[in-house]
Amino acid sequence: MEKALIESSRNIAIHIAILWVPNMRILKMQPKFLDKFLESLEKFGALYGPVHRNGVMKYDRIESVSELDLSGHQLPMIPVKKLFNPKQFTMLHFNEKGFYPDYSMIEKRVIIGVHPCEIHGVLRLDEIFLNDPADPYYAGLRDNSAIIGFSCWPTESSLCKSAGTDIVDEGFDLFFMNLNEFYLVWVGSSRGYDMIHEREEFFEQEVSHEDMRKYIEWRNKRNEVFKLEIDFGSMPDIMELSHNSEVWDYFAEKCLSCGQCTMVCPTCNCYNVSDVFDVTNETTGRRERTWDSCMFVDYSLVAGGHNFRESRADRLKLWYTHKLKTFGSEYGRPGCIGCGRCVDTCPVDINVVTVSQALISGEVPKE
Amino acid sequence: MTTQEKKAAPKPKIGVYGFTGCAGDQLLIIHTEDELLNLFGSVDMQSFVMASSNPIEGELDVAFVEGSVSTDEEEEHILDIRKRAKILVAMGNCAVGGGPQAMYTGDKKYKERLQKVYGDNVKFFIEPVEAKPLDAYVEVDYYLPGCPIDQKQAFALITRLIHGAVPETNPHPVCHECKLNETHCLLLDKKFCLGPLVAGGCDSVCPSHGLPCVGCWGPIEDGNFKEHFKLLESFGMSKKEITRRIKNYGGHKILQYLENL
Amino acid sequence: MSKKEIVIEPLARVEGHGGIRVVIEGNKISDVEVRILEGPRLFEELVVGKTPEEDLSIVPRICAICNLSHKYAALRGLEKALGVTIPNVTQEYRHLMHNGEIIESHSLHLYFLALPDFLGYDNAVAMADKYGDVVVKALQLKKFGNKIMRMMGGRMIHGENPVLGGFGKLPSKKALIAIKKEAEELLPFAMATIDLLAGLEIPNHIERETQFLCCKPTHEGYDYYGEFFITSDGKEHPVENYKEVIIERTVSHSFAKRGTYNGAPFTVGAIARIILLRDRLTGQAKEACDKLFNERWHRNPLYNNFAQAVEQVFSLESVISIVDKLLESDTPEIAQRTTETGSGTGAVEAPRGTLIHSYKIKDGKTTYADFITPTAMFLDDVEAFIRTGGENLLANNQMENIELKFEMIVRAFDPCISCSAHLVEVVYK
Amino acid sequence: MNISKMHENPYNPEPARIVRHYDLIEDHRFFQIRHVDMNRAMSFTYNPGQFIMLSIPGVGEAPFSISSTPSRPGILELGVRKVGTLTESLFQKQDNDIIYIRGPYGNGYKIEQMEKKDLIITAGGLGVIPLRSILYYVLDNRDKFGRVFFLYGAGDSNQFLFRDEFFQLKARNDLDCMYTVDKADKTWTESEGVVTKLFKNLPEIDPQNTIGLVTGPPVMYKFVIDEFLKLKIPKNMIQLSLERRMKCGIGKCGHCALDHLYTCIDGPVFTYWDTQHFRELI
Ligand SMILES: Cc1cc2nc3c(=O)[nH]c(=O)nc-3n(C[C@H](O)[C@H](O)[C@H](O)COP(=O)(O)OP(=O)(O)OC[C@H]3O[C@@H](n4cnc5c(N)ncnc54)[C@H](O)[C@@H]3O)c2cc1C
Ligand code: SF4
Ligand code: SF4
Ligand code: SF4
Repeated sequence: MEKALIESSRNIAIHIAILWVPNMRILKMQPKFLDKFLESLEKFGALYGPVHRNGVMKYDRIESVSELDLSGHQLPMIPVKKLFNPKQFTMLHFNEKGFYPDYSMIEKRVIIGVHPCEIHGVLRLDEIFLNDPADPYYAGLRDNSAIIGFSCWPTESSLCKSAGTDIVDEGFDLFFMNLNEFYLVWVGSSRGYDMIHEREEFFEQEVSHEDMRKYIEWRNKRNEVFKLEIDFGSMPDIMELSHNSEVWDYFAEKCLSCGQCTMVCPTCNCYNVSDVFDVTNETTGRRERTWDSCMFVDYSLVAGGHNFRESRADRLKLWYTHKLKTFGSEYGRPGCIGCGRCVDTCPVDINVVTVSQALISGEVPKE
Repeated sequence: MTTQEKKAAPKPKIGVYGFTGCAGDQLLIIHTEDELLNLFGSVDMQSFVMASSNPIEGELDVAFVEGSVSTDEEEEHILDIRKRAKILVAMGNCAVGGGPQAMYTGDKKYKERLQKVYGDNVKFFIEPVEAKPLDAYVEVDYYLPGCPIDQKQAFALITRLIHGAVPETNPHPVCHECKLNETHCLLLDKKFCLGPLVAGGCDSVCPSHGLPCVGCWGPIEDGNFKEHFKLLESFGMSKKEITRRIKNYGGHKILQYLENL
Repeated sequence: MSKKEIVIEPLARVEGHGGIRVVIEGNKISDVEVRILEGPRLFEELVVGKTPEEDLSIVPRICAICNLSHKYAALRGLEKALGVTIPNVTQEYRHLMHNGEIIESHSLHLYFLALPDFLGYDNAVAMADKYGDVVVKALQLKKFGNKIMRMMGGRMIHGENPVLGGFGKLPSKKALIAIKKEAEELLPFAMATIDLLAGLEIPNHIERETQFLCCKPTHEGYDYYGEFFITSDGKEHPVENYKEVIIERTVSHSFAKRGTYNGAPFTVGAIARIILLRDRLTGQAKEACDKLFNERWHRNPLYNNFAQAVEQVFSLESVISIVDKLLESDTPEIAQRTTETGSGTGAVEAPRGTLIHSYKIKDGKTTYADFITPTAMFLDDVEAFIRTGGENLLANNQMENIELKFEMIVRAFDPCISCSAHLVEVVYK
Repeated sequence: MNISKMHENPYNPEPARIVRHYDLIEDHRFFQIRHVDMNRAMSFTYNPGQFIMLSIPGVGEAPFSISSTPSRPGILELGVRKVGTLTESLFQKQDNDIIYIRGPYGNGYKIEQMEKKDLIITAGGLGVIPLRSILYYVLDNRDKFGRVFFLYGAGDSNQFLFRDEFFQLKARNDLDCMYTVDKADKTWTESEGVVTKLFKNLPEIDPQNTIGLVTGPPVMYKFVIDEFLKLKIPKNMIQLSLERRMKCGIGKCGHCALDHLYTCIDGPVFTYWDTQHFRELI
C-alpha cells in the first residue's frame, strides 16, 4: 500500500517536472478571485459550462458565473463534444443555384469546467474531424472555443485512471486544479496566457514547494477513490480473441438498441445527413446533420437491403472495438477515455466495464 | 452559371381526408401557422374539407388520409381515394395502426362490445365496423406515425412529395431524440417508459417533460421487446400491465411484436 | 306534393366528418338530421380497466381541438375520485392552459371556419387577398393560443404534461413574461375584431327561442369551469347530478348521443356562457360585450361567433392577470392521491360548451366512465334551428343558397364531430 | 464569423451537368456528367476505383463509383441502380439537368502493384461499374500491363450491364473476356453458371505475377477469393472494392467503419490481406 503511494507520488512529481517547461506555466490563485476572473473571460467569447437545467446537468450557455457547477463531482450527461460537433445543425443551404455552407453556429466561446477526461475526448475527436480534409464546422468551433479545464473528483463509475486520462497536459487554454485552499492554474496556450495577462492581479507567480506537496497529497487521495478498473492495455488482444465469444450473444440479447451509450460517449462521432426542403415548390432548403448511432439498425444498411450489422451482436462488437481496441486510424489505442458515462447510462448494464470483464473472464455477468 | 433548371416543381394535386379519429393530424397542419400559407401556395389543394368548402374529388397526386376505417362507408371511401390517388399517405396513429379505438384489436369482441353498447335494436344508416388502419384495406405508400403527427416530420414528408422525391423514414427509437434533448432516462429511476420500443419523430416530448413515453408513434421494428418487457417487469410491473399499456396506441401494428414474448 | 331532399355531405370547415340531411315536403320540413359520419370510437369503454394515468393520456384523443378541455375535465373528475387536492397555484396554471385552448379554438373557428361564410369565401386562405391583415393577425392569435397549449400541455395537441395533481414540467418565468407580453400585444386585435363584427348584418331567418346551460364559476367573475351548472330557467344544479339534468338518448342517424334539458333541446358554448354570465364580465371584455350584445342573441345561434369574439378578449385579459399571479407564486408540488377508490365528476367549459367527465375508480383502475361532450348536448338544438330556419326560408321563398344557410347554422355551433362520435351508451351490470 | 479563415468546406458539392444518359438494363442507368465549370471538368482527375458523392438538393447525397477512366478526361461516367430515395430522384433527371458532386474519394485500385502483371478482373452484377474504370484504364495503357482476363457474371441476360460495349471488347485480342449468366435464355451465347465457373477457362497463370480484382454483391467475394487462393495468388495481390453505407466520404460520419479503418478513406479498395485483419469485412 505504502509502496504504491510512494510510487504514485513519484509519478506525479515526474509529471509536474515534465509540465514545468518554460512555455507551460503554473500559477496559483486564491478561490475568492475565481468568479471575478471567470466573468472577465466574457471578452474572449460567450461563456459556456456545466449547469443544472431541469434536473439534468448539461453544458450550456450561462448568464452568470454563479450558475456554474464547478465542483467536479458530476459529469454533464452529454459530453462537451456537442459544442464542437453539434447534435443537430444545418451544414448547407441550397437553392436552384447550388449549395452554400452555413457557419452561423460558429461563435467565439469560452467553455469553463471541462474535466480532464473530456479534454482527452476532444483530442480524440480532433483526430477524426481535423484529419485532412478537416471538418470545417468542427474546426471552426474548435478554433473559436477556449477550453478552461477544471479538476474533478472521481465518481463511482470513473475509469479515467485506468484509461490514463485522469490528468491532461494539452488541449486546454487554462486548467484549474482545485486544491480547496487554492487553485493551481496551468496555462496551456497563448490564448490562456492572454486571459491571465488581463487579470494578472488575481494570480500568484510563485508556487512553493509546500503548494506542490499539497497537490501531490490531493492526487494521492484522489487516486484512492477509484472503484472501477479496466486493463485497457490487454483489451485489444482480448477483443481480437473473443470475436466469436458467446459473451456477445448474451449482451446482444439484452441490448435495447436505444443508442444512449453512443450519445453520451465523448468519443462517439457518428452522424447522419439529411436534406429538408422549405415549404414551397421552389428548390430551396437545407442539408442537416444529426448525431447517429451504430446501435441503430439502419447504421450499416446498404442498397439492396444488405445489412452488414443487422444483428445486435455485430453492432455491439463494432462499438466495443472502437472503445476497447482501436480508435481513429490507430490500431491498439482504445477510444474509451474512461468517463464512466456508459456505466451510468445503459439501462441494461452493458458498458465498458461489464463487457470487458465478461470478455476477460469468458463469463456473463450474474443477473 | 447557366442553369436550365426548372424553376419550381409543378404544384401537385392534394387531397386531405379525415376518417374516424380526433382530427388532430389535420388540425396540426392547420395549426402550422408559419407554413400554412406557404403550403396552400405550393400545392393545388383539391380537397381539405376541414379547412375549405367546395372540394373537387378527382385524380390526385397525393392523398393524406387521417383516421381509422370504422364504418362501411369509410371502407368504400378509402377504396375510392386509393383509386384516384397516385400516392397515399396514412397520416397519424389511427390511419397507421388503427388508433386508440383499435387498442382491443385481436380480442374478437367488437360485435359484443357494440351490442352491449347500443343494444340490439338500433340500426344505423351506416354500418360501424371495428377500427382498422388504412392498410387493412388498401396499399399505403408512406406512413406518418404519431398521435398526432409531428409538424417537422410531417412537413419533411410533404415537401418531398411536393418535389416528387421519396421521403425518408425514421427507423430510430424515441430514445434517440430523448438523448439529443438531454433528457434524463426514466428507466434509470426504475420508471416506466416505452421509448426503446417506440418509433421516434415526436422529439421525445413526453420524456422531455419528465413523463413516460406511452407509445403514440407506434412500435419500432428493431425494438427489443423481450428484454424491455423484462426490464419493466423488474420495476414491479406485470406483463399484463405492460402489454395493456403498449396496446393503447399499438393498434394493429403491435400484435406481431407481442406474439412471442 | 313535392318531396325534396337536401343532403350536404361532407360538411366543410367543421372539425371532423359530418353531414346534414333535410327532407322538405311541400313547404314543411319533415325531417332534419345532422349526421355524424365517423365511426364510433367507444372511448368510455376503452378506458375501463385502465389506470388514471392512462385515462388522462387516452381521453384527450377524443378530440384534437379541445384536447386540453378533455384533459382538464378528466383531471377534475379523477382528482375528486382519488382525493387529490391541488394547490391554488396549480389551479392557476390549469386556467392558463385552458384559456390558451379557448383562444386557439375560438380564433380557429371564428376567423377560419365561420368568417369566410360571413364574408363570402370558401376558406380563410382565399380570404387573405382582401383581408390579409385580419388573416395574418388571426394566425398570430391562433398561434398564441397554441403556444400556451404547447407550453402547458407539453405539445400542441395531446400533450402529456398535465398530470394528476399538477404538471410534469412548468414553464419558466421568462416564458411566462413573454406570454403576458404577447397577450397584451394581441388584445387590440381582439378588440378590433369586435368592431369588425359589429359592422356585420346577422340574418334573422332562423330565430327561435331556446334554453341555455353552462358551468357556474366558483368565484364572482367570469370563467370556464365550476361545480354547478346554471340554466336559463334560473336554476342551479350540482355537476354530480348531471345525469338528472341532461337526459341522453341514442338516435340511429348518428353515433352521437343526444341530450335534452327539461325535455327540450338546449344550447351550450360561448353564446350560452355570455347570455348566462355576462354580468360577471369586467374590463375590455365587458366593453366588447356591451358593443355586440343584443336581445336577438337569445334566439339566433349565429351570434355564437360574436360570443366567441368576446371570450377571446376575456381570455387574453385572463392570461395577463393569471401570469401576474403566477410570477408572484412559488413552484407548486405535484399533489398526491389519497385514495385508490372513489368516484368523481368534473365539468369544464370547453370552447364549444359544457364538457362532463365522470369516473368510478376501484383499486386504482377505472371501472366506469361517462363523458358528455358539448356537441352531444347541442345537436338537437342544431336540428331544431335548421327546421325553424328552413321553414322560415320556405315561407319567404328564399331557397337560393339554402345549403350554405344550413351549413352556416351548423358551423355557428362549432360542432365537434370527433367529440361526439365517441359517444356510446355503456351498460354495466 | 470570419469565413475567409475557415477551412475549405469539403461537404460543399459542385454543380455538374448530365450530358447523356441511357438505360443499361431495367432500373440501371448510365450517366455521363461533366462539371459545369469547364476548367474544373478538364482538370478533375481521379484513380480508377475511386468514387464521388452525388447530391440532389432536398433529396440527399450518396456515393457512386466512377465508371469512366481518368485516361479519358472531361467526362465522368456513372452506372446507377435505382434502389431508393436519391436514386429515384436521379432517375427523374434529364440530360442537361444539374446535379451536384464532390470528390473524388477513396483510394482506388493499387495500380503500381498491377503494373507489368497479369490481371484477372472479376465482376459480379453491379460490381462491374468500378471495375469498368480500371478495365478501360488498363486498355488505354495497355503496354504497362501483362495479360488481362475480364470475367463478368450476371443473374441473367437481362441483368448483364454494358452488354453491347462488352461484347465489342471480345473482338480485341489484347484482352480475354469471359461472360456468364446464372440462368441463360435463348438470346445468350456465352457461358451459363456462376462467375467462379469461368475460372476453369483461364489458361495457366503465374500466381506470383498475377493480380486478382473482384467486386460484386456481398455473397460473391468469398467464392471468388477462394478461386484466387486456389490459383495460389498471394493474399496481398487480391484487390477487393467494398461497399458500405457512407454519409460523408471523408472519414467523419463513421458509418463505413471496419475495425480501425474507414471504407471511404482507407478503401474502398482493400487487399484480401488487409481484410484478414478485420472480421466483418465481407
Ligand atoms: C463506395 C461506394 C460506391 C458505390 N457505387 C455505386 C455505383 O457505382 N452505382 C450504384 O448504383 N450504387 C453504388 N453504390 C451504392 C449507392 O451509394 C446506394 O445505392 C445509394 O446510396 C442508394 O441511395 P438511395 O438514396 O437511392 O437509397 P436509400 O433510399 O437511401 O436506401 C436504399 C437502400 O440503400 C441503402 N443506403 C442508403 N445510403 C447508402 C449509402 N450511403 N451507401 C450504401 N447504401 C446506402 C439503404 O440502407 C437502403 O437499403 C456505392 C456505394 C458505395 C459505398
Ligand atoms: S466507452 Fe463509456 S466510459 Fe468510455 S468514454 Fe465512452 S462513455 Fe465514457
Ligand atoms: S426516458 Fe424513455 S425515451 Fe428517454 S432514453 Fe429513457 S427509455 Fe428512452
Ligand atoms: S414520447 Fe412517446 S408518447 Fe410521447 S409523443 Fe413521443 S411517441 Fe408519443
